[in-house]
Amino acid sequence: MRIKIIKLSVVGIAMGLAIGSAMGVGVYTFVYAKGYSYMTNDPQNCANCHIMNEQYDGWQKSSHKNVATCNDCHTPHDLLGKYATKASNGFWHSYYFTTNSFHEPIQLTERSREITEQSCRYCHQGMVDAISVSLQKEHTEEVSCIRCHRSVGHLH
Amino acid sequence: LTNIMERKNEARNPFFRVVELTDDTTDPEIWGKNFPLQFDGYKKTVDQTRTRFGGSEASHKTPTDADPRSIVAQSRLEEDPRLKTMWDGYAFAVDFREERGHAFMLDDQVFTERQNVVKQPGSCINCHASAYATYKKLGNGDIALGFQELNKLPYFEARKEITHPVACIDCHDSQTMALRITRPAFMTGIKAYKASQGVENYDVNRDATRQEMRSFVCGQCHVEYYFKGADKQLTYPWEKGLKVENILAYYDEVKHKDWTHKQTGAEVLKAQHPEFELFNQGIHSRAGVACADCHMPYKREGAMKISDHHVRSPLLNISQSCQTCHSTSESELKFRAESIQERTFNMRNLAMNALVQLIEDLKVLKEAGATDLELAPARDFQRKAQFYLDFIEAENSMGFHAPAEAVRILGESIDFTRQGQLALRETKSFQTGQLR
Amino acid sequence: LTNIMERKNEARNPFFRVVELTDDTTDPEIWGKNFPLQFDGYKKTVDQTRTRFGGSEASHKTPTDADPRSIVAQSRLEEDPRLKTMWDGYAFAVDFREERGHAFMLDDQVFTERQNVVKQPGSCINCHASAYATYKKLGNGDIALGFQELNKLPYFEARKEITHPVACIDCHDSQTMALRITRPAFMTGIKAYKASQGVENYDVNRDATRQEMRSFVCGQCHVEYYFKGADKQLTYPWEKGLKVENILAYYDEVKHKDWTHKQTGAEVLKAQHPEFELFNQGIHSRAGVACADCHMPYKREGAMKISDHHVRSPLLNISQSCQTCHSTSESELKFRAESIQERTFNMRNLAMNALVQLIEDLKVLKEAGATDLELAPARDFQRKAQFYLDFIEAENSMGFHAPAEAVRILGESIDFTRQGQLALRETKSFQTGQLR
Ligand code: HEC
Ligand code: HEC
Ligand code: HEC
Ligand code: HEC
Ligand code: HEC
Ligand code: HEC
Ligand code: HEC
Ligand code: HEC
Ligand code: HEC
Ligand code: HEC
Ligand code: HEC
Ligand code: HEC
Ligand code: HEC
Ligand code: HEC
Ligand SMILES: [Ca+2]
Ligand SMILES: [Ca+2]
Repeated sequence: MRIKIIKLSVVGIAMGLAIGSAMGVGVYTFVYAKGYSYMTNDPQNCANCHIMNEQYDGWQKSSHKNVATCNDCHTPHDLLGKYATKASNGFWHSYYFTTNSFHEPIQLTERSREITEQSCRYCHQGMVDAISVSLQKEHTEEVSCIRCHRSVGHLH
Repeated sequence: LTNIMERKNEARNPFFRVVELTDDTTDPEIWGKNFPLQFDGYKKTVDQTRTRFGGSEASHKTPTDADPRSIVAQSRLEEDPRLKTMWDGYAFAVDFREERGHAFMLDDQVFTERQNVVKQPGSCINCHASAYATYKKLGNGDIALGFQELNKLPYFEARKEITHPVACIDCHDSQTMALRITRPAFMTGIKAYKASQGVENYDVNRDATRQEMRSFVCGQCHVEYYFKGADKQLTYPWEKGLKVENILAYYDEVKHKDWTHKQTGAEVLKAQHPEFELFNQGIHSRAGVACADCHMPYKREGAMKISDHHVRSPLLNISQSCQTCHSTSESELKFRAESIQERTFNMRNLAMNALVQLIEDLKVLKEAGATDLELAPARDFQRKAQFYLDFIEAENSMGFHAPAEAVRILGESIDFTRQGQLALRETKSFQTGQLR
Repeated sequence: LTNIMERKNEARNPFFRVVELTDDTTDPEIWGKNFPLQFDGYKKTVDQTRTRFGGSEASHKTPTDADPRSIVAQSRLEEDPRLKTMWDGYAFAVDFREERGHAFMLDDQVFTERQNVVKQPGSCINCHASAYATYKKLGNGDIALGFQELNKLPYFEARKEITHPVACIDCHDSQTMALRITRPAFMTGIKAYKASQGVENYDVNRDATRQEMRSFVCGQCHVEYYFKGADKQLTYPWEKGLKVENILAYYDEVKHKDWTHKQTGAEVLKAQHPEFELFNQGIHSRAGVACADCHMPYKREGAMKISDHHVRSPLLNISQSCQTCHSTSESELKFRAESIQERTFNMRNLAMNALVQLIEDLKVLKEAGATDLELAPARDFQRKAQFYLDFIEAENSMGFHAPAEAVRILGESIDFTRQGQLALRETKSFQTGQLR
């Protein structure tokens, strides 16, 4: 936990500089509205925000309930990236949550989409090696997993 | 992140080379040594199973020297004799069958009775065989040139130059296995189409996304076409766009006709398998779905998943073809697809009945000595109506690829037909009681 | 996607009884005390915003004693004068406007100039007002009876019996807030329809699922209808099914006509807002999507999700209305909806041009003294063609509710029209040169 906090505050400060006034609100919720839930892996904590209930309910009905948590799919699988992302998600979602200024229905940001795509491969590399890339072709493009498997994590 | 991805890809070596493949390896059996699973699927295209409107039915025939095939697909002409009237005077009125799997493409072309009716050009080969190596040979490495040479040959001369139906090399780069467009006719066609959309000098192998390639490889053959000029150059009429009205406008402009209708004297057109064109007007293509998504769905083979190379009707494989995207039962998906097809089929029949009436009217007045001047307007309506109807009749999904567009086209076909009949009733010959 | 709906439907919200509601509380303001959020939405239906094919445009007029409205919706007759020809001799040719929000339903009905053309019956009220309490009153507690009585009254007598446009009580049970069907015409209609599907004595309030109710409450009014017999009983023509051909067959059987066409003498029909019927032929309804999913999407109000009672065009609220199910951009969804509507609109115009020609032909021959016997076949084709065209013209989604079905119906309309024109050309009067 200790280490996490440190990592977090580093990111936090970096953001503070970048976002200035937004910071106040963000940190407020981050602490009091359990934004720090992002630092844990228990999906229940994500559902601390009613806004996440839909995904939480969906997740419990999904094929991945027993095999993948929210963070398995929504945070990178390398340690630094993981907590950086958690901090940033935690910070921003706290911010949005409080200011209520976000697009509904909630959609993945481009960055999280990439993260999620990679997370599929993290677990399913073996299964999808053959199809993943048309090999060494110039400007290689990955197949998008979620184009077809949109609902594996939580039914859509 | 992209860098991460790229690094991963370099690291990855997803297949073990048992044999070295070169850009001249045509025989799929050899490719199959490196990719046995895909090869197994590829070979399965000999299966014949019928669906409500697709697949194909194996009907037996006694082999002859002229046509050694002991099994063919059912005859569409026997299923619906009105087609003979629509195509009267053209080779299709003699022999037209339900299409079947890729494995048969070469034989079915060689032995169709249409070969006996007219001398066919080498251009036919482009879509019925593994022609890539042949292009290179005839063009000394220049496939565009080789393509032109192949088109110029008489069919049976050209036939000698090739051995396999469509094979791995026609869709894949032998070194990377990446999809690749090998058909010059498509390169030119899609370039002209993109230009009509404001995209200048489009190079498909350079500019297409991977997802687009999953449709384009099919669009090399599953398209409307004609043979341009004396050199019979295979051409896709997409300069003005992919919609039926764009294509007709193109043919009108270049004054192309496929034949002169035997009963009416109208200069008419035959549409052929415009799957790619119709598909492009549908919701699925708007949503970025590709031919391969439905016709070559991923299938699980042990610890791997691969593209099912048993290219066939998705309705024979709904769970893999549809259910990953549509979370509902197989029977429900089958029902949805078939009710779309049912609706298209009914409209097609209305349109065809109407067309047969117009042809009859024209015939009677012509025989009664009506002048070409009198008949001209009605004949042009026949040309229009027939092309619109055939655009859906010849398209092989019975409307599924673009449900509303298919019905729209048939509705307009009916309008053209009826206007043709009305035009006839304005003629002197009609006034003087020739239709009764 | 069904999962979404299940989950969404679980969205429960606390409900604080500020006031006691009874089965006789009609005034929405009172209900609003318990449900302020829904009431706020409900009041918003006064908004007027135009979309490419829907919504409505606020056009100003100078209030008169006869019609005190200072703002009305744009006139459809001015937008498209062909409608006057199609409806010649019927009240709709005098005044027909784009429909707007629920808040206006009562006034728009009272003040339409159609009221001045014919004496309208009380039956009109059923769909333009909060009639539930009135049924109870006129029937001494028996709504079926009250309904019959209301229908029998002259319009302005009936008008005295009611105060509000559609209100909470017309869709909700005052104690449980559950959806409930209050319109006897729908109870009877849906029962007859279900019977045609082999489901005997269907009781909608007993047998309908919650998801079905989310469409049925709308289906109480957004449907094709006619007034049966001398008692003007409001009736939904669903005995043979909900498709356009089923409904026409029903009208032919009971020999119903709405009016006799002024120019042609044909006994014709007017279709009116068959949203429910057309919607039932579409993919969305097959997929279990309900009217309320798109027209009353859930929206977040603080901690809870409520149904947006600002009933309106979903294209004014794409994120809530569509993106819950379709994970693509708003602009893309708008494009998809509008290209479906564009296609329908073009076919509608083809069909209407054709119909106007048929009417012209009939008129000329009639004036030239053609006999009823000669004109009979063409007149029947007009009846058919006109009903089919109007079925889509009067339907308010411009084909969106069932894209392929809408185009199919328009295509058949064209076929009927043209056959009518052909029939005329078989007549003696035509032979003797009357159309030239
Ligand atoms: C402080 C309240 C709160 C908590 C706790 C929370 N979320 Fe969110 N989340 C939000 C809000 C508000 C949004 C919408 C903001 C937006 O659209 O960017 C959101 C959006 C998202 C998105 C989509 C937007 C994006 O960033 O791609 C993802 C994915 C997500 N949350 C995952 C999670 C996960 C995983 C957890 C638990 C580790 C979690 N959330 C916990 C409030 C929260
Ligand atoms: C933490 C590891 C992990 C992550 C991350 C993960 N999966 Fe899985 N996935 C599994 C395991 C383990 C199973 C087998 C579960 C079972 O058989 O019940 C599975 C099953 C599946 C299945 C088969 C069951 C079904 O739902 O059809 C699919 C498809 C799938 N995963 C796709 C994905 C995609 C796409 C992603 C990314 C969006 C993803 N997975 C992310 C571990 C993971
Ligand atoms: C074009 C659609 C499509 C795309 C893209 C796609 N899949 Fe699949 N996937 C399928 C289909 C269809 C199946 C079912 C195969 C079967 O049942 O034999 C499948 C099966 C799977 C399975 C095995 C499920 C099982 O039976 O256990 C996993 C895991 C999986 N996919 C993960 C992925 C991942 C990871 C990606 C991205 C790299 C991906 N998929 C991309 C369509 C797709
Ligand atoms: C197995 C992978 C997986 C798991 C586990 C998972 N998700 Fe997701 N999540 C996805 C995918 C894939 C999408 C993108 C869906 C789309 O683009 O339509 C997504 C999208 C989202 C979004 C954006 C809004 C939406 O619904 O599309 C939120 C918020 C979200 N997830 C939160 C969560 C939370 C909270 C949990 C844990 C309760 C969770 N996810 C578990 C794969 C997963
Ligand atoms: C969304 C799924 C889907 C996509 C994408 C799709 N098709 Fe189809 N296709 C179908 C269905 C369903 C049928 C009807 C099959 C039947 O009637 O048995 C069909 C039929 C066909 C047929 C006739 C098959 C038969 O069994 O006779 C051909 C050929 C065809 N499609 C080619 C294509 C081509 C080429 C493309 C891309 C340009 C394409 N399809 C895209 C679903 C699809
Ligand atoms: C080189 C030309 C060519 C290419 C490339 C090609 N096809 Fe075909 N396809 C044909 C021909 C020719 C036939 C008919 C064969 C016959 O009837 O003998 C056919 C038949 C089919 C059928 C009908 C099978 C049946 O049972 O009726 C389907 C489905 C099909 N192709 C889909 C595709 C798809 C999907 C692609 C791309 C992944 C594709 N084709 C690429 C030429 C081609
Ligand atoms: C642009 C590509 C293309 C060209 C050129 C082409 N075909 Fe085909 N052919 C196809 C496709 C795709 C099918 C399968 C779909 C169908 O049958 O509609 C097919 C099907 C066939 C069939 C089987 C069904 C039937 O019609 O009986 C025969 C035979 C055939 N072609 C003969 C020929 C002949 C002869 C020529 C030259 C005059 C020719 N083809 C030129 C693409 C082509
Ligand atoms: C008609 C076109 C066509 C032909 C012929 C064809 N393929 Fe493919 N193949 C495809 C498509 C489409 C994909 C999917 C590629 C992608 O997603 O980028 C594919 C993918 C593959 C892949 C990548 C892994 C996978 O399964 O997705 C391999 C390996 C492969 N094919 C081998 C072969 C072999 C070996 C042959 C000959 C026996 C062959 N292909 C013939 C169209 C074809
Ligand atoms: C790769 C994903 C994917 C596959 C595979 C797929 N679909 Fe679809 N389908 C879609 C999307 C996306 C839409 C557009 C509506 C939406 O956004 O949900 C759609 C729309 C439809 C519609 C309504 C629109 C129309 O054209 O009528 C039908 C019916 C349908 N699909 C049936 C099928 C059937 C049957 C199959 C299999 C043969 C299939 N789909 C395969 C993604 C897919
Ligand atoms: C899948 C979404 C969807 C469903 C379900 C749906 N509609 Fe619609 N509806 C639309 C769209 C989109 C339009 C076109 C709006 C426009 O053109 O601005 C529309 C238009 C309308 C209009 C005209 C609105 C206007 O702004 O003029 C009415 C009335 C209507 N629908 C009623 C219904 C009824 C009643 C039902 C159920 C029987 C229903 N709708 C089901 C999406 C839907
Ligand atoms: C009691 C009858 C009645 C009921 C019940 C009813 N409507 Fe209406 N609706 C009307 C009338 C009447 C109008 C036209 C009002 C006017 O133009 O003055 C209308 C107009 C509309 C419009 C057009 C709004 C616009 O801006 O053009 C929409 C959309 C609509 N209704 C949808 C629905 C939906 C969805 C339901 C069910 C949740 C529903 N209606 C229930 C009678 C009803
Ligand atoms: C079965 C239900 C129903 C009945 C009965 C009904 N209406 Fe309507 N009315 C509607 C609906 C729904 C709309 C909105 C959709 C539309 O305008 O097409 C509407 C719209 C209208 C409008 C506004 C649009 C226009 O047409 O100018 C007027 C005025 C109107 N009705 C008058 C009447 C009159 C007069 C009667 C009796 C002869 C009547 N209505 C009977 C349901 C009904
Ligand atoms: C034209 C029909 C209609 C009218 C009028 C109407 N409602 Fe509703 N109402 C609905 C529908 C549909 C739902 C969704 C019910 C469901 O999902 O079961 C709903 C849901 C509700 C709910 C449940 C919570 C929610 O928002 O989903 C409440 C409370 C409610 N309405 C109150 C009212 C009040 C108060 C009024 C009058 C000001 C009113 N309604 C008028 C159709 C209507
Ligand atoms: C409650 C879920 C839901 C809502 C809300 C919804 N849709 Fe759909 N839509 C579907 C489903 C399910 C299909 C059928 C294809 C499939 O299974 O994906 C579909 C199909 C479609 C199609 C292709 C079929 C057709 O009828 O042309 C279009 C276009 C479409 N939707 C647009 C929209 C638009 C625009 C809206 C908002 C006005 C909307 N949808 C709202 C679930 C929904
Ligand atoms: Ca076939
Ligand atoms: Ca409107």
